[in-house]
Amino acid sequence: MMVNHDVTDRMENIPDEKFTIIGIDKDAEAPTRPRVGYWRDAWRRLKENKVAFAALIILLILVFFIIFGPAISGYEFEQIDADAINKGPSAEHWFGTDDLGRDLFARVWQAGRVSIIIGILGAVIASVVGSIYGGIAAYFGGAVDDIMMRIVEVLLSIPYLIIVILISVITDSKSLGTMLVALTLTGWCGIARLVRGQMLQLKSQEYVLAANALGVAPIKIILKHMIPNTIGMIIVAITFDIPGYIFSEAFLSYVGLGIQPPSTSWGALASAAQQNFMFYPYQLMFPALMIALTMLSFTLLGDGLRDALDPKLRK
Amino acid sequence: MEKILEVENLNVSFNTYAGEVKAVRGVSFELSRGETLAFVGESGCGKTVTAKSILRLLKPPFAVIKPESKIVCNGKDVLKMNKKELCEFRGDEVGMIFQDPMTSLNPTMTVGKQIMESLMIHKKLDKKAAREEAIKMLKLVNIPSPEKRIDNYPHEMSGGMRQRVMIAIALACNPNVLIADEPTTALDVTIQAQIMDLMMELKTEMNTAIILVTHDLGVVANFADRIQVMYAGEVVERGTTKEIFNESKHPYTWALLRSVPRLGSESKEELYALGGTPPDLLLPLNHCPFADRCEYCMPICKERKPPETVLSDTHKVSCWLMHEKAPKVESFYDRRDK
Amino acid sequence: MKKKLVAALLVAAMALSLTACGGGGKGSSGGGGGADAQQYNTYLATEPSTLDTIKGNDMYGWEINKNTLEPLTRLVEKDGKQEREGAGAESWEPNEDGTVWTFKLRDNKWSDGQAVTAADYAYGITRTLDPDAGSPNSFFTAPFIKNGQKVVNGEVGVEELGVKAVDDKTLEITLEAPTPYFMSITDTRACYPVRQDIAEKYGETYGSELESLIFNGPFKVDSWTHNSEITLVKNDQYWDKDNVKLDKVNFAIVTDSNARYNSFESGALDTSSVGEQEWVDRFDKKEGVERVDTHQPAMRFDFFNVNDELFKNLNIRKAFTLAVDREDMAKTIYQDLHVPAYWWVPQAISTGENGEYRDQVPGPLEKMAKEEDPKELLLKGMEELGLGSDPSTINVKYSLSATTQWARNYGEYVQQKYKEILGVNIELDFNEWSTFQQKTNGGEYQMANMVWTTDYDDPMSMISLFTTENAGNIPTNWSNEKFDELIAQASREMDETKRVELYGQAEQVLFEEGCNICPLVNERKISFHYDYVKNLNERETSTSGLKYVYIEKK
Amino acid sequence: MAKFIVKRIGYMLVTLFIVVTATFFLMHSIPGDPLAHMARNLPEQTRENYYEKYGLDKSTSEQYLIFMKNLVTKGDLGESLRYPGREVTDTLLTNASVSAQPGGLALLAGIAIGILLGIVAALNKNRWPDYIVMFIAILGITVPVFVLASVLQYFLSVKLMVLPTTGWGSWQNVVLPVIVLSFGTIATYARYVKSNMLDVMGQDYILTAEAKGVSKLNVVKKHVLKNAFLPCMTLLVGQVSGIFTGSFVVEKIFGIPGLGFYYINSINDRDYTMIIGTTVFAAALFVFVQLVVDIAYSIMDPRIRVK
Repeated sequence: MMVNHDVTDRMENIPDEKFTIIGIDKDAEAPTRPRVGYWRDAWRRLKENKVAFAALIILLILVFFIIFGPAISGYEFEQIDADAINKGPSAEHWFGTDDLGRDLFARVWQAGRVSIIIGILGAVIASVVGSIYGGIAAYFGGAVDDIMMRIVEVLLSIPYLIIVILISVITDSKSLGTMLVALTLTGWCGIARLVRGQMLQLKSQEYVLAANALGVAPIKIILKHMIPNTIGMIIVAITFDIPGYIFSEAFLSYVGLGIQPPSTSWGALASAAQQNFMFYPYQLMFPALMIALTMLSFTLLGDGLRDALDPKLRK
Repeated sequence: MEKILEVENLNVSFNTYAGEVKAVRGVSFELSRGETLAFVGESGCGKTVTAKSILRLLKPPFAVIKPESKIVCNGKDVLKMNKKELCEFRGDEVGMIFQDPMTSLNPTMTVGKQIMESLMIHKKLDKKAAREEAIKMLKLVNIPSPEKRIDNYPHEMSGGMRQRVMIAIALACNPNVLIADEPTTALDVTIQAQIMDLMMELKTEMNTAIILVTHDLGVVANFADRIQVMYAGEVVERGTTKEIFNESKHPYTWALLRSVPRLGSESKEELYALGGTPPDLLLPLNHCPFADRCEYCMPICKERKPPETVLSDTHKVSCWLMHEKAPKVESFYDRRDK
Repeated sequence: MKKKLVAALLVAAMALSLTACGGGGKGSSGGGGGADAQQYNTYLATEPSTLDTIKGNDMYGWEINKNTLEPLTRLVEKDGKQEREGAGAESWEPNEDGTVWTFKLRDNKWSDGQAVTAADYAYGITRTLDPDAGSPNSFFTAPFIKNGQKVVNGEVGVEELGVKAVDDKTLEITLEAPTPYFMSITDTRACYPVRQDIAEKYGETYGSELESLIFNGPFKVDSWTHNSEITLVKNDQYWDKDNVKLDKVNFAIVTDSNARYNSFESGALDTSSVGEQEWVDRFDKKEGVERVDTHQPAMRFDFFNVNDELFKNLNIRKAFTLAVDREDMAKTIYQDLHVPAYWWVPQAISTGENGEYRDQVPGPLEKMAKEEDPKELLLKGMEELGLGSDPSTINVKYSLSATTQWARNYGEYVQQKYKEILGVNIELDFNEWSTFQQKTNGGEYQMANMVWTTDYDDPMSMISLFTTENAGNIPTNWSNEKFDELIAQASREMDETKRVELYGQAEQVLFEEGCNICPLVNERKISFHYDYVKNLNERETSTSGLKYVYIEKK
Repeated sequence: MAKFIVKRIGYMLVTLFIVVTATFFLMHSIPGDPLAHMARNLPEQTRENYYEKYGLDKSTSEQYLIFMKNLVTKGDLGESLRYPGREVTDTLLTNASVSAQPGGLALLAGIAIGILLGIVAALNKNRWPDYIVMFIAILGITVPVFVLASVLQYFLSVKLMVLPTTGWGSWQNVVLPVIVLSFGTIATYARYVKSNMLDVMGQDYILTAEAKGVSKLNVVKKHVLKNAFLPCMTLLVGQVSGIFTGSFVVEKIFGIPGLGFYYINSINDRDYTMIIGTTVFAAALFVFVQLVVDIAYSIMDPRIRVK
């Protein structure tokens, strides 16, 4: 039997006034920890996750260099120097130079701008479009859903390269914008499916049924109730998609459909260096390392975010 | 009566990112063969954790049963069992039913196989024998045409039927103890009664002791022999069903009782709603956990933990109101009832 | 030797190892080791589109054709000089005015045992010019053989063509006019023998699969795995089989140049041409390999659309042409693998007895580059066009025929250099080959970059590309009467020295009055082979194939 | 079930029809001369004959009708423009069977290893085997394929000379491509299986099984694996069709005459018939695999079993 002996022993010493009923102290603040909102809680969880947090730090460092790196290097990224061709890393050229004598430190960070922008914008655009599409399909269901999902199926069956080539030909450019359009044109399909699945579940939830019964406009229900409740999942999907876009761009660069010079990207740098990597391994190493670091960081961050944003894990 | 289960000073903690949550704090109780003991309390009071601890179903390293705890079932120390012994113990000595029959059955396995699994492990039956036994069990839990139903998948059954299947699984090996964790919460009201009746029927038939975990005092009143009222991981009052319903001494028990609607009551009084929230179990708790929500709170309540006062062999309560210096108060529950 | 180069090869580099041979089989014992050792492993950079000599026009199919079929003649290297030797034809002679050529054929057999007849050659030549056959090779013979052009244009039937099988062993070809360099087209694909019965039996699929092929050359195709490998084995029916040493030749189809170098490095390939300085250095250090450097009759150049608002001005074209620092380009871009080019007719093209043309005529641009300042020319041109005097207002679209990494690098270099030297802005336009063709042929370009390899071994092959009649080849839309006249004169001039003089004048006019092309570099090929491979010749103009190659392992 | 399949096949045909039609018109709207691989100065008459032969002289919609007629009535996809005399269908089958070898092996190996690693990681969550597996898995997807392929080729073929650099025909030729191709698959499956397993292991029915006294091994074997693998099947759809159209880089670097390689080249060559043929093939494969997976899924998952 559990008895607090310590208390019993000293029972007699308790003064009488301790036994007047005071009832519930309405004003007393319960000594609880501060109530934390969803996002602050998520942020706290993320910080707890050392791996994910480290990934975030690496990403911030990368972003710092991507913004300031080209300036730090002291070279213009497109400046050709016939006397400094294929020089290894040195005090003058920290990452060495490429086959036209251009400073790789400047180029790697300049390229990072394109790669990261393609990654982030691509994933965001695809997610927004996909979420809305998936949301609409799930919300209306029935024939609308059927038709919309069939369209997705058709889009997914059309080879992606044809679309990329077509876009670059129609717009007659291989600019960043073109690349983004080309990459996201079918890229949203995956997210649309994901969101639809999630939304179909949400749709049967009481609060959505309630909103429906109250006659709230469908678009409002999608925007106000369904999207916010899938936002965590969407953020995670974006995080996982970003490296995917960076990779796709690298593939397109390899095939020769990448970003147009003088712009460059990590993929373009890596595929340029691939031919001669046994002679100038550093030329391949730096861009490949950046791709790998970015991929790694986003993936680990995505894992962390998934854990942090999952309400099921919130206790 | 033969003691079938003894739990002493059970302490369970959860390791969370914010720190250690002491979910169960020094819970002790005993269970005799054929007896029904109910754990009552609101969500998060530790009743389910206590129940799961008996089968060691909590997942380390997240949840830890503290070493000072002791669980003895049928003479065996549960906390000292190795993996193999534990597997033999689970399902054979103690069976368990969970709250939500919709999610508690493997969706990709026929119900028959799920019942047979237990039989094959503990009774070492071959497939054929296990199947026959499983059909028997289904018949026992009143499932019509069990020979056909045995090959059904869970999704082909209604909630009530699934819960019957859960009971069949839990009782398949005729365990000494059946732990039913909110067995009726997820079911329709009409089905609830059927399930409870079934459990009681089987209990008598098999002489199984039952631990009934619930927040529904209505269910408890009709089926439990004894009741343990739990609050914030501690047992605040315990007694026979009669003692708790008629002579309860703890303000929390009163609050619980007042929140149950009662047929035949003349009173127009509204149902009582308990204000506030339970204490944060992350924080150290050196006083009465209920103090902040208690209408009869005294300064001492916020300073020290109340000792357990023994009112009878069966009735015990942990409350400063039992102290000789404390004013005598009457239960508002009783007041209303008179 | 004549060959139309598909210019999309900017990067694939010169992928083929073209081989020729010296004295015609000095190795009496037929090489070193036993029969097994007589195997030569080489490569093709791309799958041949077909092995039909009529439809095929890429260098890859040509490489196989040369070794498996017997042309009328072959150009082989003997004692360091190239010499035309009888192959399918035992002897040949023109009539007095040089318009009728009679070929006496050897006794040779097809791989199915049938005798090779004059009709087989006549069919091949005729069929190439028949518009129904859709041959891309008709340009070789159409201007020379009597009624050739008319047949191609569908104006007269094939029976009007000046080609006749007099008997089984005699082939008679009648020309439109005396042609001093006619013999140099007798080993092009347009003059290969084709078995009419086989070609008709297989119809459209003739040449597309091994089953539809028949051979009468030193080797026959033994297996053909598309996009992977073509193997040849020695042809026992071949008339000169005693002089053929190799028993087996493997052509691996390797599209990735790094993979090719790696294969050579590991010994899986016996030879490889090399397009990067790093690899050249590496293989230079490798033991047991020989390096062969050859000037190629091929030019890398830019060309201007003379109808363009900007490039209609001669001074602007000259400015852009002279602004190129060819030495720097050769060093930076080509790592000195190719030679700075101040001319249009490339090195390695000979005029006949007198040897190489470039040894006789200096490059016209050399002098111009010394005398004129590109920036001044640009400003002058801008003034003439009323474009003001700020070069940075000039934007030029520069079209490239590839989308590869190499092309990108190259484009960036050009972009930078024009900015630096002329101060103009270059916009790069990368195209796949098919799009490039459509754009340039349609005149939808300003300036563009391409490669051209000579069709046959005479300056005419290159210089005549800019006559009004041939303007479609490099679509600059430039036309000049004086130039046309000089070319017309040269084409009839039987005296070599006088002809060379006319060529020189025409080339001068081309740059002084046209400047519609901007030559950049003259290609050079560096290739390596293991030293146990003997008698290998890398000369682009040779047509002896692998006939005299042998293996001699120590 | 039969009705379900018929309905799905119906959908499949509609999807295919749309894909083929869309690709046909898209392709024809891309500029580029399909005869560009020929010498540029093809004589006028010859050119006309060529266009006539391939029907390129007709309007795109007319060409489309002819193409569809041949496809539907004869299953004929036409003749390659780039490689005269070669039937597109023959080429497709030959190349697909080549691609299928390294691709299929890589997929099998990748799935097997990936699943194994995923299981190991899930069962050891937050312990060192989990970290190691996830590190490998992530590493596998952080390096672009062309980098991985050329690095491996250099070290194994050139430096150590244990494997041939390029070529096709012997088993040694398949080793490197399989390694390179399987990296991504391993990573994908390891991660996916791990997260599914963790998901399933958190389900109530796992608790039920444990409460029954099922040993940990049997819980994983009988209750976790099947439920965790089912969703993985949907991944197969993309990956099977990826075998044929997604392995361009590897096929190019290792000189494998497969479909991926052909496909990219045909796009560059504007070989209309070949592009459309490949597209039809890829799309048909995609929808077909999807159908198969759906059917398999419905057989294996009783919840969506259709009667």
